[in-house]
Amino acid sequence: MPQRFKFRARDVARTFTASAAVTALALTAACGSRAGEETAAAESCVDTSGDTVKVGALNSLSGTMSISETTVRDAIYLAVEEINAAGGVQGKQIEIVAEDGASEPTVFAEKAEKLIREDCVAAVFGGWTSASRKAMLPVFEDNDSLLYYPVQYEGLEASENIFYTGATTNQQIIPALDYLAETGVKSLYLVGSDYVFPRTANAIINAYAADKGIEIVGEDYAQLGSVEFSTIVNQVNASGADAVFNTLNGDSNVAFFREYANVGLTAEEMPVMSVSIAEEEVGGIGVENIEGQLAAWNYYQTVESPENTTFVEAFKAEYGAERVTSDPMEAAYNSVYLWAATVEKAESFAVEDLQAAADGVSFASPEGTVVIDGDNHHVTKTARIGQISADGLLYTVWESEGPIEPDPFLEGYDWAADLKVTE
Amino acid sequence: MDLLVGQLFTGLSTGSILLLAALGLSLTYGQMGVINMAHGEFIMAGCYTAYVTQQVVGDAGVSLLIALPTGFLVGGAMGLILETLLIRHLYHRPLDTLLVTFGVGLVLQQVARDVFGAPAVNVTVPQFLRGGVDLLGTAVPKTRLFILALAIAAVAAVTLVLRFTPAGRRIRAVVGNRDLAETAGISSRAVDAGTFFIGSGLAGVAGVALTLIGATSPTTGQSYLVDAFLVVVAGGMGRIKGAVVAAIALGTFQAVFETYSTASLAKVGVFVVIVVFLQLRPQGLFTLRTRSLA
Amino acid sequence: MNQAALTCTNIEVEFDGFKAVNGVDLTLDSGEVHFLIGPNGAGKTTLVDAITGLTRYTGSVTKDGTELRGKKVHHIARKGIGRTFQTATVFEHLTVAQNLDIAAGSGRSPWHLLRQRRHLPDQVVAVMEQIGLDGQAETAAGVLAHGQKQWLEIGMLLVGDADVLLLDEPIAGMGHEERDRTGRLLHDIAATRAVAVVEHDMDFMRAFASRVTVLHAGAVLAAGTVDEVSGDPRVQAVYLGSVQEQEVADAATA
Amino acid sequence: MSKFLTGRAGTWTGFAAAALVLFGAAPLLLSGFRLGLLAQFLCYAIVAVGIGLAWGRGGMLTLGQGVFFGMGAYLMAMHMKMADAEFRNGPGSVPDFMELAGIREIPAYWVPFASPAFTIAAILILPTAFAVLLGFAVFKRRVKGAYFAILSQALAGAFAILLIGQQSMGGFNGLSRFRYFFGYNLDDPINQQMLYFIAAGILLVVLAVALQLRRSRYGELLVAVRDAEERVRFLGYDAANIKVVAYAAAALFAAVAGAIFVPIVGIISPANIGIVPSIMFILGVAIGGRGSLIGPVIGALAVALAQSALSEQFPSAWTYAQGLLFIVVIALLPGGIASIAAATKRFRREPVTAEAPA
Repeated sequence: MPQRFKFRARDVARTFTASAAVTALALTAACGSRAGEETAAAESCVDTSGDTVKVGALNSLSGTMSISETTVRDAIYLAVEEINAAGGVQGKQIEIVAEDGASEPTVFAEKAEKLIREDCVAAVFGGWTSASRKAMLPVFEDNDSLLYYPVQYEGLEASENIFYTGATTNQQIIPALDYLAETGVKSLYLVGSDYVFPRTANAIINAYAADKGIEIVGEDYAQLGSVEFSTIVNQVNASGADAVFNTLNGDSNVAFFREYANVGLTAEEMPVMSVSIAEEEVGGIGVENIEGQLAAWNYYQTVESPENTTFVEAFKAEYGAERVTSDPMEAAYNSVYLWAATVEKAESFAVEDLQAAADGVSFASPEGTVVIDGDNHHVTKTARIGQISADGLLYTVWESEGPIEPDPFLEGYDWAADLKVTE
Repeated sequence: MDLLVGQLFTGLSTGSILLLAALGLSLTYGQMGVINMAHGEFIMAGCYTAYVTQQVVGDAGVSLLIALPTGFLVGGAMGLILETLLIRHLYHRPLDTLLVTFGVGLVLQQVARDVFGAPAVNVTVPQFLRGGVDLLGTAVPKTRLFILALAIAAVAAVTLVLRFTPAGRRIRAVVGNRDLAETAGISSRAVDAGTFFIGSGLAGVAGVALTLIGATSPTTGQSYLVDAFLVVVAGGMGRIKGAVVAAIALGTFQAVFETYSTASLAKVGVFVVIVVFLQLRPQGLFTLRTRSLA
Repeated sequence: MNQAALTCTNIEVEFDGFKAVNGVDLTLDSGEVHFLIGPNGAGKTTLVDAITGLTRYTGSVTKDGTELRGKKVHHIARKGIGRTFQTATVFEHLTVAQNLDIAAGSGRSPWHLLRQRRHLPDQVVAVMEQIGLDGQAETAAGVLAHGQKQWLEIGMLLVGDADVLLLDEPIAGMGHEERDRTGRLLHDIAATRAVAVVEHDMDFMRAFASRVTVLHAGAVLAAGTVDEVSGDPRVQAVYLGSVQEQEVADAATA
Repeated sequence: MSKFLTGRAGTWTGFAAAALVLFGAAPLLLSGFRLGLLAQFLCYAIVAVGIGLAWGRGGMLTLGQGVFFGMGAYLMAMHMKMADAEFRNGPGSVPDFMELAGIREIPAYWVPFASPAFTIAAILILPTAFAVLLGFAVFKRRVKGAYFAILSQALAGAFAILLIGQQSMGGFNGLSRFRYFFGYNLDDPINQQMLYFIAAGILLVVLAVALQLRRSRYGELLVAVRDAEERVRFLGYDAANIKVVAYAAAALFAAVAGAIFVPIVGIISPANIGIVPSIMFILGVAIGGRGSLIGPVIGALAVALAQSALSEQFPSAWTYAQGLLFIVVIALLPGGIASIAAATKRFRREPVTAEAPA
């Protein structure tokens, strides 16, 4: 019995000292290169000696983003199947290694690293949110590998190790503003979810509006996932703006458009231009609440071209007639073809060869021909304003004259001078 | 000026939504000290009840009227099952109940995702609730008036049941003093099950109503849950009166704060206000004072 | 010879308009085992709650000339006022020795607390013997017999140097032999302390009370020795007359 | 045998074995990538030790540990962004993400984080001080149990929302793209291994601190507060002070874990610290055994490993598994894995100690 009360603090203290000492030892023994010194570049482990080549598909299959990202994954699989059926790339069949990003940036970073270092994939397709892309970017740069990112985003980025096949701001936001200005809009109300894309987009819109004499009568941000839009819609209603520019994301759109319709606002008197509402979202919002409203994208299922007919038919045959195709899906589909075309041109799977060969690589895509810009790794895209119709699909009401050159840093626009950043 | 009137109504309206979501929670929490984290998923179940009813019935107006009682039964039945299978066996472990019901919520969310798909589904608003009415120069959506009326009706119904029915008297007796009630021959087990049925049923009703203004998706319940909890905490456990006052106060605070600031900061503001408030009244607005040790 | 250890003056406790304690005066003297009796709802436990700082009240409670009203629970406890609860409350997952060591240590410095115990303090060993648990120092309190838990709780007040002990039904659920032991223990303790006992058991009261205060409806109905109180017709009317019925009800709520 | 396990020699052996596995076997057997993954999991384990202390021993269900984890992480990330900017463009330059957000000048509250010493001090002090303040605010008013759990959860939600709204803190995207950790290149595999060693070392230190807290008189007092707070108060202790210490220690552990998490994973964003990640910290602790010292570590590692291995193949099944684990473990095995071991011990007539959960 008395033994149990013996003083044991001493050995705990010793343990403490010991573990601290071990740590200190490990630190001094294991230090690598310091800032400014060269780091031995990570050796690529991509193996292209066999009949197959591995690529990664990294999309959120669980969590809040899985709604959107699973559709992108479907498009990636479709493109890979088609390419394989046509004989593969450089005579090799493409093999997909799939990973779940779980809607969490850290998981994206972790899985990207796994795909590159453990699975030795030649390229990775996927990512959706900017947060996921920003999380993966250092991984691809440090390991010198390639990411094909298929979603429209806020621009102001150009990494050697990423190809951006979705729209940058001058291929989506600016054409949308041009369209609104053309139709006589003199005042705008900005509504967005509180994260990076809406804030950047609205900064651009503010600069554009200042230049073109459009008045910004209000700018509101709702917490991501918020479903309480009474206040914002009241303010929009009271503002008397000519139109609303909407950068809300996800379920917030449902609540926003319902409230919008319920206070009696209509597309005729105050149209809403949205940049994050595609074919899939319309169903959840309810067509009756959003009919006649506008959206800005590069692709709709209803685009009329032989390439799109083939794409839509192939997609429905593979995944079911009730499924719809959307802009990010098309961009993801394109990204696989663009990668394959670059490989064929470079006759190599090596990253530096692809980077060198990328400029001018083109693909006759469902939205029209897209061409890679070798300088900023974006692609040319045709801008389209679509209107939501009673059948739940979007129909083009305006389109740019031919594909627009990508300009992620808006260097070609004088009014955007203040927005420029040094990279 | 118009905006101010609009915002005051918004506060009331936001409050009524919070109240609808929190009413059932307040009842079950007060009754058993059980924090039911699956309450949000019961709300979600109510949303999908409205969706399914509409798919079957077709007409939006009729289906809403059918969905309200059906939602009550669906939510209530889920609550009853949860109470019987799990909560009943964890009465003296309130924190464990919280975690267990969180697990139940996760499972229910995934079930909804597998059955109905991850994207939001559309529940059409009936024709007679579309558009707004003019109130002191502001357009007030009819859907919000409907929810406000429903919240009032729900509070009235709960109050009447608690006050004037034998079952309600039993519930109040058990809330007041469980042991004493048992010696008086009340089966606290039956009362618990009954309370849970009513509380969860109210979540179902809330779900049906919320389809009028928000999205119906597997994560719908989550968006309301934390706010609903704050209402219960601020209102004082088990006090319907407290829940009503707290919901309207929080709703108005948020609506007014949001007008002068951002919605995000308004949320943070609400949290700060509640922590400060608990400094003044640690047990919430209204409490049952008993001599037993808490 | 006796000196007032604790003086309560005109205590009133109100719950939502209901006066649970209504103007009680009470003096506890060192050297006495002072019984507080009264029917359910008479305000006995509420009075104890008020004295120990758990419940707000008006009036005054003083010990050694210090006013205790408005002080926090743990400050009142450090003034030497200890209490037990209706259901014995001990730390069930700790051993008897650990329970007592904690009770003995409310004045320890943080540095002292963050180190391990080298040996048991002397008074812990002594009290363990006094309450008859010296053989069970290493037993978890949760597995003790019902009566032993109550002794342990009393022991916890003793090692903490409380000189006013307020015991809420200390013999509930005990057998005859245990009651007698508890009664003797109370008298031992009371030699140097003031002990107040809230109790229903009349036989126990008759056997061990030095003084009795009868509460009824929140007020003092009668006070004095056992004989004085038993002979009071008002007491017989409101309490002793209904004792049979009352005990049945108590047994049900226990 | 059982005496050996709980005695002095057992402590030594346990720590030696852990050190051997963490510092010897793991680096030898695991690839650089896997080791990095393990380092990330160790961060979760460090958080878990703190939760074990606050929840398992102190009965405080802290559903908001993401707040302290996030504070530590963001403080470290601020320093690393400042250091990056300074190294690339000279002192006083604006971190890259701020340029993108259109912020042309470094906000005043960022400036001190250019100093490594200030940063480390801030990581150790700020979250702990915040926990002490908050702890006093709620515990002194005797807010506890489910009230406390809900409040701490709301805090996590509010904190995440607040961060999302701050463009000068990276907003929704959070902070990422770090190049150097106190002057060392992060893309160097040797330095990545160094980070792993630091994480492992911190875990051992944290375990030693937790062990000392558990074995001390304070540890017994904490269990006493958990089981019967009023009793402790009526013995003359201020129960709030006792709880605040455990709460603050848990906050400190979480903050340190967050600080080392950032260079290991390379990103911190509000998605890592909100309501859901905070409650997921709890899952590992519950599975491992909240009341034991090592249980939370094992549980946290097991959950992280399972999530990493299972979610890609069965994303839907993994969510079910998470939910069911919560239900089954907490309802049927509240002591977690550790209680299985304890049960076999008890079977051999060991004296009962304070292992049983609240």
